[in-house]
Amino acid sequence: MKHMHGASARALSLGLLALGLVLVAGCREDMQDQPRMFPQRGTTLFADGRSVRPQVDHTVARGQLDEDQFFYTGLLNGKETDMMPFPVTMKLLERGQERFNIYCTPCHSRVGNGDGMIVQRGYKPAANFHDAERLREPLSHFFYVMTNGYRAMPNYRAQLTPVDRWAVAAYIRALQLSQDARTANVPAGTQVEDLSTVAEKLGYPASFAGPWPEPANTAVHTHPNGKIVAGAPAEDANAPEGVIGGSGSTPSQPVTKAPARQ
Amino acid sequence: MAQIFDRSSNALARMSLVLTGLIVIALGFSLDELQRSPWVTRQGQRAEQPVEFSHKHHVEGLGIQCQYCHTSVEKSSYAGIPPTRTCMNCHAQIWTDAQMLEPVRHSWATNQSIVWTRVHDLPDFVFFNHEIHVNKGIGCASCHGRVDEMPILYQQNTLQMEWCLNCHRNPAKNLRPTSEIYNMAWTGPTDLKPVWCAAVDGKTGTPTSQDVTCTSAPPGQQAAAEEASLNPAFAGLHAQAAAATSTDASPAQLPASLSYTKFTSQEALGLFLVKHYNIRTPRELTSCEVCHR
Amino acid sequence: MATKDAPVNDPMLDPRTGEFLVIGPGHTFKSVTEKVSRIVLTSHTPLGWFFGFLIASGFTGMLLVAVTWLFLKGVGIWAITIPVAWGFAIINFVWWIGIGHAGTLISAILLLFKQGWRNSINRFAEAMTIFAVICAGMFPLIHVGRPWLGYWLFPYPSTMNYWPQFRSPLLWDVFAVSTYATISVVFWYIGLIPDLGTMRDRAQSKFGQFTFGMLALGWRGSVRHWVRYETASILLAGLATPLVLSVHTVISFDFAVALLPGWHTTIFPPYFVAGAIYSGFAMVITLAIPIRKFYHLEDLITLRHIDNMGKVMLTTGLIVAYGYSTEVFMAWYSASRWEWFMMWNRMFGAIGWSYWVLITCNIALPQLMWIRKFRLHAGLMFLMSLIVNTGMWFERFVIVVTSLTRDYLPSSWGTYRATRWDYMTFAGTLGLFTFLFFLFVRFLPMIPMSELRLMLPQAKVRAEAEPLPEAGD
Amino acid sequence: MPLPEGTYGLLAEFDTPTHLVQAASAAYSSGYRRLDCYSPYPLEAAAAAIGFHRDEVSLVTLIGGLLGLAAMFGLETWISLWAYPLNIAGRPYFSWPAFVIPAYEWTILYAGLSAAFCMLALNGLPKLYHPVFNAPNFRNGATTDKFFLCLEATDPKFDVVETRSFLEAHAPVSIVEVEY
Amino acid sequence: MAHGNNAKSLPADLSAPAFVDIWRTRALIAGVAFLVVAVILGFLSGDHWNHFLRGWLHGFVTCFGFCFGGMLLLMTQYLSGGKWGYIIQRPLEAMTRTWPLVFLMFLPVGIFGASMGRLYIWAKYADWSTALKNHLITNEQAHAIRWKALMLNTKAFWIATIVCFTIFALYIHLLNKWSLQRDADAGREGNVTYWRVKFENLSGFGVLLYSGLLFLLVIYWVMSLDPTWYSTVYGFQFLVGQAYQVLPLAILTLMALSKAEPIKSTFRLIEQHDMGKLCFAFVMLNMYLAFGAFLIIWSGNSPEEIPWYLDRIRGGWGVVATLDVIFHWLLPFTLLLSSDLKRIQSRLAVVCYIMIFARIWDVFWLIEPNFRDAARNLHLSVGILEYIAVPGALIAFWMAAYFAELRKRPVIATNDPHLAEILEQEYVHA
Repeated sequence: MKHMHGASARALSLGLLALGLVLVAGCREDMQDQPRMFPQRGTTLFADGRSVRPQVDHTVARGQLDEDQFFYTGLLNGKETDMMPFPVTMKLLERGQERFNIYCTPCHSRVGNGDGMIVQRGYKPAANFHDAERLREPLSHFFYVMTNGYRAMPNYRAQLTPVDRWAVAAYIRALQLSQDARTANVPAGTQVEDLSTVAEKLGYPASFAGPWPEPANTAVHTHPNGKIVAGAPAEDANAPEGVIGGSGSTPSQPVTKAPARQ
Repeated sequence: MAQIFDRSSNALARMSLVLTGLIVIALGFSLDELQRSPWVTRQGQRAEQPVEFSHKHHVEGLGIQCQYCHTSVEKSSYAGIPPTRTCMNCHAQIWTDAQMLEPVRHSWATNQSIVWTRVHDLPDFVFFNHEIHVNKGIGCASCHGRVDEMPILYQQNTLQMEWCLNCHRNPAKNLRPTSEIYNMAWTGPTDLKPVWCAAVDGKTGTPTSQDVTCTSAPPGQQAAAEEASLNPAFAGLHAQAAAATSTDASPAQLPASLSYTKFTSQEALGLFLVKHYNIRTPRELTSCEVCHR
Repeated sequence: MATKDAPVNDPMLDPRTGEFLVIGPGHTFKSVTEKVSRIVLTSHTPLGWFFGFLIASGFTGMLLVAVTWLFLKGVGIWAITIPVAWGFAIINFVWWIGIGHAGTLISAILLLFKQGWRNSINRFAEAMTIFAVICAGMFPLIHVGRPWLGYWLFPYPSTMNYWPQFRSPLLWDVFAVSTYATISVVFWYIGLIPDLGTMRDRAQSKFGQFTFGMLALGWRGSVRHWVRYETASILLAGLATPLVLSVHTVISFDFAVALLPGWHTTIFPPYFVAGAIYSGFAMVITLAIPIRKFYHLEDLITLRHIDNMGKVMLTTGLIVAYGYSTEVFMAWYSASRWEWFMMWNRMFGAIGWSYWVLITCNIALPQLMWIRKFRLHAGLMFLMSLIVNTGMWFERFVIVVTSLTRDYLPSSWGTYRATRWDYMTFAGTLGLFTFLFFLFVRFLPMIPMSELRLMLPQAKVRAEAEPLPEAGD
Repeated sequence: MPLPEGTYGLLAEFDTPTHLVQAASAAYSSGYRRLDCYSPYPLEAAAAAIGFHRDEVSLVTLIGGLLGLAAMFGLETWISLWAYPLNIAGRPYFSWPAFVIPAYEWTILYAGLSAAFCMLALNGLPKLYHPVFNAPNFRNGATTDKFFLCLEATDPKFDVVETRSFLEAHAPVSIVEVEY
Repeated sequence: MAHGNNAKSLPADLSAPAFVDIWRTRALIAGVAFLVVAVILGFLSGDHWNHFLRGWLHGFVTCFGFCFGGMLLLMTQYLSGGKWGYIIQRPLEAMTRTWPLVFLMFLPVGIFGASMGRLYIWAKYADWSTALKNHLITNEQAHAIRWKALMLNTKAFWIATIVCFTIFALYIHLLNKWSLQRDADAGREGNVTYWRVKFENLSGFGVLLYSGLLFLLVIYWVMSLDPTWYSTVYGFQFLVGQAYQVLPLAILTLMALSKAEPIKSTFRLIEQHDMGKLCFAFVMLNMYLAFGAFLIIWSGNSPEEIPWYLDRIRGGWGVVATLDVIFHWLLPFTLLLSSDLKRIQSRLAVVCYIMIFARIWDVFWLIEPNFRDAARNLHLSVGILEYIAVPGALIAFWMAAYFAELRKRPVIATNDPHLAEILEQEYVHA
């Protein structure tokens, strides 16, 4: 049987080797990790490492010809104008309200008084849409500010499309009207009640009608000192914009790269 | 001549047979458990991030909406991780010397992206699309959980295929009005908290989520108020296209007579939404004709 | 045709029927046992064995290389692409599994039909089955590209909430082939147990005694055990027979259930089964003839066996021929232009030569087996078995490639040309098969000794009337 | 449980099956019930002689087969109707013609495994150690060419002397007393 | 071989017992009675004897199956060998010798069915273009009739049938003649091998030839009733179907004959058991082919093929189809699983009757839905009763012929090595 032990051992080791090779080969997961480009994952294909490609210089993409100067800049002959480039509908206003609540309220607050949460946390005071200065501004001023930023406020070009910006502008105007409403504006026969009366009626606490309190569970560790980081958007108009998703934007900063697996 | 095997071998042989059976069964059970365990799914694990960003603080505490940062969630397959610039929108002025934010400032200064660790990482063969989900009644919280209560983000669900299919086989149990998508705390209608919904026949005739209006207040007055306030209030806003206004925003186009239905359970609401959002049933989805028309 | 005065003085001939004996004359229980067990228990492995084993190992190594490279690179190294997405993998799969059929068939059907001659060849035919199924089962598995996920084919509660699709013939394959493999192994092992007992008792070395003893499970030949053993054997045979038929039937469904011309035809199940038996018996002959020569087993694997297997081959070959002609006829009778074109293309198209190879190997040449003298010539039968297996390989080639390369739409027509990896894999499985077979003949009794004993005349219990050899009471 | 000790039985060796069957039937007819025959190939006549005719393997196999059939057909039905309904070219969810095939395969699989394992279990295998292996002549011949009759000590009729003389009357080649 | 001392001896008279004549008379009476009923029904049904003709086709196909299926099985047993085949040799030979009657039965099918176009639409509408214009046939049928005209025409129909019958008659003649010659040749050295090889060679080619020609004939007779349909396994199914109907008949014959000598001493339980097993094999094989064909066509779901099944499943035919499966497979399969049943003559006889009935039922299911009035529309009419009366008459007449032939020769062939084993003491095991 001596020979045979040798042969069987050889066969066994061959078999094990085969199994090992098979198992090693089995580690490929090329469906799991595909050599495709994914947004924000980055790529080795391009020198800048970006998988989402910036627009090629000196080209105009379909739908980005931006012919309508007023629509895209908010300036008519270089001047802000109290006019919309297109008709306003209820849907547009609803859209404006929605976008305003998302992007503007952190600073300007829901009612637009400039007392948003971030301002409460120490950001430079934001504009109150209901002060005399803002009430005087023409409609396209708001569009212009959203597009280009204003003092400490960064621009929101990346977050808001031109239409959305116009919608928000329209909504700001509606907000101004509502906050500045007089009894005369109330249609005849409509009952208008004081907020505190409503609160009382519905059994809400008295604070319901007062100014918004700070949420109890928000931790504020230090007081902001107002120091501004170098290159912050308000200070430098040419600051790089990290933009994603915006239709007419040109991201010049590498997109965030998130590796698939650690 | 002694036997080849001694007496104990009988017991040993039987024992080993029984043990083999038990081991096979145990192996089956453990593999079944293992493949669903957080060890495999990474469910509930808090990955180490370059910045200990707290969703709880920003969402629950400051009331920032999801889309403020995840701007592309409504219009692309990716929700989008915000660029450093979005951080700097605020942190240019507040918390400017916080140690925690050093990587953000570094990124801002050097133009180098912050490399976040992906928490919700689907395999590359999955073509998940945020756009269709958020626009057809799936709330953020349905998949991501109560992000507003997570100081450090983690993956609430397994994200395994069975989890996807559990919903796709019966989407009704998770659908909500499109107005409630970003509401983290939405829990579905109940007797105490009913929802009224109405469907408009869209111009195309195909039902979509845009044609469904839902409200959590009794709808009667609201609809009337909308109609009443619209025309006179904004006539002055667009002098330029006044003519167009009169046709575009004419009351004829508005949902003049929406018939609202009151829903007091998620099942009922879900079924209504499945129908009017045009959510495909499994039978339709698994048909070859879905792709091979 | 035999004449009335056929020679009857050959000791290997049965004087009663004029046929060859199934087992040579003069054998006793002990002599058959020794003859078979000595091959395993000897400490002198023949040099020829080493030589053959070395060659087989070489080919097996080639298979390892081919498969490893396949795993590393993916199935793209094969010639498979649309429209021939299966190619060699399915051809070899069907070919191997067809070969596998003879083993179980010999064991099962012939056992049921009480054909005593099966006993000498069933053990290694079954071993052949198992090795062939190993080679066959490998192909679909490596063809899926990621064989380590092969378990997805089975129904289990996966996290994908995925369950198999039971309307697909490819899934039927999974169940058919896995059942076939399992039952073949069980049947084979159950058949081995008494012989393992013999080996245990005859082994001289401690290692041999221990190993065979473990495997024999303590078999001691109690007649009660034998009764249950026989029942279980008959039952397994009874189950294995329809199983054999069903397995190749299911494989024929892989083709027939699809709507492709040349595939979608109702004759496929019986004609695939016949083809499988055909090639299986050919492979048994391919193995039996060298073995009987090498180990001098001419009195256990007699010319009777070869004659009978020749007859089985002739029969199944004719069924296959019937299938071919039916296909040709129906291609016309169907009144379908596609069917008719398919048949024309099969015969005279770009790879029409392969059709004629198959007709030559499977139908034309095997007609020689009508001649008794031919059937009784071991060398010629060996040659014939190789021819038939070549033909059967080409049959699958023709079915797969001609139909796939010429679909309904000329726009989806294509070509197929196997790569060197295809050939290496195929040749490699031949090596693996031989490799395993070499191990088998060396380490296990290749002829069932207990069944040989049963066939000897002295195995019969004589009538009571017969006197005891010595004093009775 | 204490290990059994002492004599397991008397093991008589015969040269031919005929002698074995004669001795066995004589033993059975004279009242021995705990006895067994050992032969190197299936010897049904000997089993019949010691009163062993029917076995339950067929029944278990049938049950196993039906179980396999029910299991697979049930599984297919459950999967196709509830767990994973798939619309394949409009064919019904309950596609019984297609389900027949895996169900058929599992019928055979279960039946075959039942037959094999039932046979082993009823035979009490594996049993690597057994008293009869203690007899040197048993190991020499029982699986080759010799036939054995073992009258076991647990039989009430067993008596070492008497039983031995009973066996000797049937002209065995040898009689060995086997210890546990 | 120590069997001489307890073997039985063969009785001197090997011819079938006299009671076979009584069977023949009874069969004749039944045949006449059925025929009378059939004719009355033919007048009553008022469908221009259409159903009578269909019933006739059914009866003819069945009797053809008995006669030539007998030939097939006879040749098969020469090839396979074995004791079961040996003892049914003579009954099978008797079946084959009825072929002239079967040919007579064909004549009405040929004359009325084909020549006059009463059964086959390819014969009726040989002018397919006119028929298509008048919407008498569909596009598909017109295409099929045009394409297949080379084969499906009346002349070819007659030629094929007559040529096949001639070849078969020659075979039947040789098989019967040599069988007697072999018996007469007993006792000579080496003749066993001589005859065995001679029969093997004849049968080997014969089975092959028969398989091919049968396919041709059933295409003409049955399949072409629906000229658009085709299935490659059809001929094979008929082949197995014939064995399926003949084997039970042979078993029944033997069991009935075993009440008296000589079969009493030659028909052993062990062969009965083996033949029961063989029946089981045919039950499985038949079901296998039928199900395989069904599954392939069901899965393919193509408009060329699936209507054939739909015609036979929908509109009430589902009941017939289901019963077909029950008779053909479920009942005999379940019953034959038991090995006890195969040993008890009365019970095995029940299974045999079921099998023969199943075959007749199946032929009905194959034939009737081909006709436009019956496809997907099973309805009870006077006409449909013809399917009982006409085949009843034909089968009864055929039986009478069979019994007559059975009496003509010894029912046991003597010059066969198996004879000694048959007479051996029975040692039955599972």
